[in-house]
Amino acid sequence: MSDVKDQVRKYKIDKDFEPDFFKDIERKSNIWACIQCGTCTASCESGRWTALKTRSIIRKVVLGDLSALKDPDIWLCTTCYQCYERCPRDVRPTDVIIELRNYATNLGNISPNHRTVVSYLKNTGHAVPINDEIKKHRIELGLEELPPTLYKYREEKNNELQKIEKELFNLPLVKEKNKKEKEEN
Amino acid sequence: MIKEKDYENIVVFMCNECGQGSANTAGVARMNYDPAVKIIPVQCTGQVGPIQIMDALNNGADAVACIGCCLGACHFFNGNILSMHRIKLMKKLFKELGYSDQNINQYTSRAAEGETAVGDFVDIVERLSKAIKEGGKFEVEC
Amino acid sequence: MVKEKTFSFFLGCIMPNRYPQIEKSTKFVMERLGYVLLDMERASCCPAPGVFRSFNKIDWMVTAARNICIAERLDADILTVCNGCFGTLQEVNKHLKENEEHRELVNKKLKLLGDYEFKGTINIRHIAEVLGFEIGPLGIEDLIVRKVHARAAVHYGCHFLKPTRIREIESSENPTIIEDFITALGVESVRFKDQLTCCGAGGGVKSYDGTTSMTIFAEKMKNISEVNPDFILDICPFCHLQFETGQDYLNKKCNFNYDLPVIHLSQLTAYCMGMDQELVGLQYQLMGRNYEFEKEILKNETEVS
Amino acid sequence: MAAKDEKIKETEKIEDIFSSKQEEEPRIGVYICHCGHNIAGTVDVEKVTEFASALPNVVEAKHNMFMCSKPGVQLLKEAIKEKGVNRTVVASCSKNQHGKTFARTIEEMGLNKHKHQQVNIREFDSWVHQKEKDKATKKAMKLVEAGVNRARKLENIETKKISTTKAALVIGAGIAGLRAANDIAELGIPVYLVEKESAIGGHMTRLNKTFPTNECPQCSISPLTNGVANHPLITLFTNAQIKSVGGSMGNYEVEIEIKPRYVKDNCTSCGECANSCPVEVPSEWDMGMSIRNAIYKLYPQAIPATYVRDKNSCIECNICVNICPVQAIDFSMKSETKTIKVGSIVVAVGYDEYNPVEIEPYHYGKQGYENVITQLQLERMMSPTSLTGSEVLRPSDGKIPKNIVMIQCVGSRNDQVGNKYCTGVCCKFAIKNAGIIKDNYPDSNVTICYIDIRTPGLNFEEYYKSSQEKGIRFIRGRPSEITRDPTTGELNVIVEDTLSQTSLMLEADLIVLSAAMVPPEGIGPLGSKLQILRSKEGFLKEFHIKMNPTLSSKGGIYLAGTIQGPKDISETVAHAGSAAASAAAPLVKGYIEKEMLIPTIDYDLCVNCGLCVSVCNPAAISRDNYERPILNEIACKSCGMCMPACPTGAIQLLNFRDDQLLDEIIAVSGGGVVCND
Repeated sequence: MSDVKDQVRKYKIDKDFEPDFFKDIERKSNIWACIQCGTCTASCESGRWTALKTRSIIRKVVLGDLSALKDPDIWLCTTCYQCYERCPRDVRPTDVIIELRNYATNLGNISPNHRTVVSYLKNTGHAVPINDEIKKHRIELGLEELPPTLYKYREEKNNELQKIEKELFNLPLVKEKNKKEKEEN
Repeated sequence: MIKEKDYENIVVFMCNECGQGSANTAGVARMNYDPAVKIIPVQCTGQVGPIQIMDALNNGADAVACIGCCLGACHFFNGNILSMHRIKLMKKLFKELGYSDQNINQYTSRAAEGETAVGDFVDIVERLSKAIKEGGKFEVEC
Repeated sequence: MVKEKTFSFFLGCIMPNRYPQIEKSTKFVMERLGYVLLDMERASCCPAPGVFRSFNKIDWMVTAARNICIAERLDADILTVCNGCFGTLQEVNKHLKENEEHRELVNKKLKLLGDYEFKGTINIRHIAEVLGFEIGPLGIEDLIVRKVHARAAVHYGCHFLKPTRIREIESSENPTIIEDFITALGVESVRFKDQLTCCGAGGGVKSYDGTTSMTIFAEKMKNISEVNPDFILDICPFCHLQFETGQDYLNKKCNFNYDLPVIHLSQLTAYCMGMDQELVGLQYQLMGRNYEFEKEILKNETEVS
Repeated sequence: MAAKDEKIKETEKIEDIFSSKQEEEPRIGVYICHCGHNIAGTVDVEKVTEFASALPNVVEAKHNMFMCSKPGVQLLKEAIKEKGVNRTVVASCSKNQHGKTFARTIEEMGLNKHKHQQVNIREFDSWVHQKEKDKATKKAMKLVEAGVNRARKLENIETKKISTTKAALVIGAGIAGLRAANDIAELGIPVYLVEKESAIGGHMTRLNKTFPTNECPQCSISPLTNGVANHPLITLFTNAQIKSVGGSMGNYEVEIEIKPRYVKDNCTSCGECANSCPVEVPSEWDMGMSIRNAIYKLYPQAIPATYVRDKNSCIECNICVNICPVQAIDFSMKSETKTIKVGSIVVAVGYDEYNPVEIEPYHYGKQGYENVITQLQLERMMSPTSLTGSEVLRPSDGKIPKNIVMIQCVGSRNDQVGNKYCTGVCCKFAIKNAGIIKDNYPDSNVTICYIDIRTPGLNFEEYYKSSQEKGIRFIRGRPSEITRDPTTGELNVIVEDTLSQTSLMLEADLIVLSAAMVPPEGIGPLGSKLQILRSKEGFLKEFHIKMNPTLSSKGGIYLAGTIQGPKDISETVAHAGSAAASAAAPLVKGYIEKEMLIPTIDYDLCVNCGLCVSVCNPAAISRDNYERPILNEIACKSCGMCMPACPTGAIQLLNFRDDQLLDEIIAVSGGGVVCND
């Protein structure tokens, strides 16, 4: 028998919710009007194979349940827009998930793989950089060895690639733990 | 909050149906509100034009409001919406002229609930205090 | 007014850096159709609507607006061959044209990157839309030199049609634009189960969680292989990548034996318009390297050129 | 201060110009009521009286304990008699409570009742400022001053008696129209009943069973259809529609176009013609679930029983003409127009079932999706007279379906298709049909996918419970799509069971869409002929959603049944009965009394811009041949919305004229007489 003291509270109380957290979310009134019909979840291709439940995510936003931001499921949406197309209340769940990912990014919840993709963009101007094999293919096909994109002009003085690197997509470095988590720990 | 001496007269045009109805209900329930609020009964808020609103402001009213039926429940179909648009335009004009747009307002109320009218009155005063704070309240130069 | 019959050719990332054959085909097709393609120098990633938008919507818009500004200088509509690029650029272009507040914000940030200002003078076009609607099946009939007799599994991808209220191209539930077009090329489209679902790559899922991406893809491949097509036809290099690497993955890890060639609409059209099979570049791809088109020659190439 | 005085002088100057219109010098009597302690406990009535007596034109100012009592009213009478008071101001309770009492009193004394001005210092003052007595008194003074200012220029307003035409028109002979026509005729008023189909009965006759008792609708409605068809006071026009509507409240003139049936009334309904007709087309009445001929009867029990020829599908082979034993068939019949005069119009044109093709993921009507049908189609399939012999069969292959899935809220509660409302009856009829299927085919699996089950009211929750007990599976979730396997042709419904958070793929042999009720086709043109307003959903708009749900936006035109909004049969019958009573009232009485509180148009100022025409909701203002606005006094609803619309102030509502309102505004906004505390 485990000690009664060790039991963790499984129910939630009002304080667990922060209804004002999402008050600046775009199209807030539409999201608030969600009728939880489940069209989004049923439309979700990713959700058929994973724990992603679009409907629950929207519900969490309505309640102000911040666990949605830590939920790895929000990163499983393939942005196929099927739910967006079919929602009878025009909630646009895909946009909501993107907004949530923005919130999560600000809290530092970013996967290492995604950080790599961002570093590619910052270093080469492309999410998928070129390699030697493809350069060979390009020449064989009669194309220029390098496409006329930012990467080609990376050696230029005062080049824009450096500016992009400096100004855009500066992700928070370490995962900041919010107060509650610290307290719990 | 502003001091009471800062304003004296708030003119409220109330429609024959829900507008006056809610004020009557508020009276029957003995709900207190600011004595500066003075009601002018009209047929419908759609009847109140810029002439009436400017007349009131010109003659010393500190704030003017129109209170009609709920949207979709106007007894003359869309008088409240017409009034809403009219006041929106007037607000825009006031802003462009450099006055605060907070002392002319349109509200709706429900005849069965006096709270709705009283809530509107409270809001009028709040907005008026905002207008005074901003310093852009419309005033007659005399 | 933007220039007529001229496009700023937006390359994106995957096409020039993984599938240059699509770039080659597109240039071939558009030139044959009498269009001028202008290079967009110093363009960057679009950036991808799934990954980068998830991190910072405003920065995503700024980067996209920068690309649009390059095309605005060229004074020609943007042509993309990728659903992702189309999705990003079209959405940002439309959003910034309508939303003054964001336009100001984006223009402010654009100043930090160089001499850019979003004006909203151009539109974004997708190759499938240009071929399918502007040229159309009737328009292409006279220009092709050979037909391909094959059964294709058409994959529309997501961002080309959806969200319909922003794209305003066609119904997302019953689209026929590609089917109609390839019928003119002699190709028959075979319907398969859940045809319009995602390939599993988008939204940053491919980089975030490869297994999920492959699970979704495996179902897609199962449905496709059930109807036994000759090749898979897509209109997006990212879907292209997913179909290529995905089949490879399934063969290696899960003992499948898939070898379906993956062909972009540009490649197929270029071939029908007389480009050599060598330049279609199936030999550079992972799947169906030895696939030969079953062709019907209509006229000699010399007649056309 | 000086500036203010000047302003008053200025306004007085303007008043001078207007006062030339005045026939008599205003002599105003002001009476302040104590209302026991209700007013006097807060407001210093004596002070107010003193203040009022000093106001211009006031000849008498008094206060009384209860103005509404006999001695109070007597004060008014004496003042009018002895002091020549010709306008009265009573400051007491609200206009609704005793305003009428005083108005009646002065009317008894020979004054026009609109010469009384009621000032509310109880609800608007004493009751809401009980703790601030000084301020309340000051406010009372201002309100009384406003009342006096207003009273000064009050005009006489006459009350007109308009005689009405003793006949009514009912448009639509569904259950609502039949009920309304019957109820009006029972009051002894002649009724014209117009139906666009060839037979009366409407949607109800299409149904198989009605909830919650599962009784036969044909049996419930036939006494009514027979009764209406045989009623001596009801004239029935079938195959007819409204061509034009003229006139106004109490006296309408309506043109009705009657299309030819091509079969004369001596038809014995033997059916020989239909049996011999070589043409076969899908029956619209049966929602395509059966076949009819080019000459046909809408349904077996149709009233009138006369056959009708569908000119568009007829190949004019003349077989029927020759075979008819009574020579009733005549291809040369022409459409005719009848003009009728009526006092009231009841619109009861019903609804249409929503066409689900708009919801693309359900693929309704697409090739390969023949097994996706609507509830009304299911009703026709299950009805006793159906082609399948009331068996439920799959349209694709005629087999009995094993798995039946019903999808709720198709076209209801959907922002994307623009129908935000809940139809409110789909839950009930889906439960009904699911139950009937389960009873007839106990082996079948019936699933209902719903967002919320809405079965309020007596007997309906019980009905829901009994269907659950029968073993019908309820899944809370809106299906995202119906998928079809291209190789096997099988249909699947993809839905999330939101309660267990599981995504489901349901096998379905037959899918039934519970489609919404939408406004009927052609309601737009009919609405504009009648000049009545529509709600944004397209239904006709009622006068007031709570207090007058049967009157339309125009006096004399009433709404019955689902044309006002989705309803079930019992609600429709109740609504139609209420519409009939309202429509009959002015006809039974024989006249309408109308206070001529109407706008006047000064044609010298009018610039013929037409803005007043555009804001007038009851369409009382129209344009004459010279583009000038003209007022239909009877249709006017005295709302005054035309006043601010006018750019030149040419149109002015009597007793609410700009200058009359100005006087009142001056007093309450602090520009009038300064009262000392």
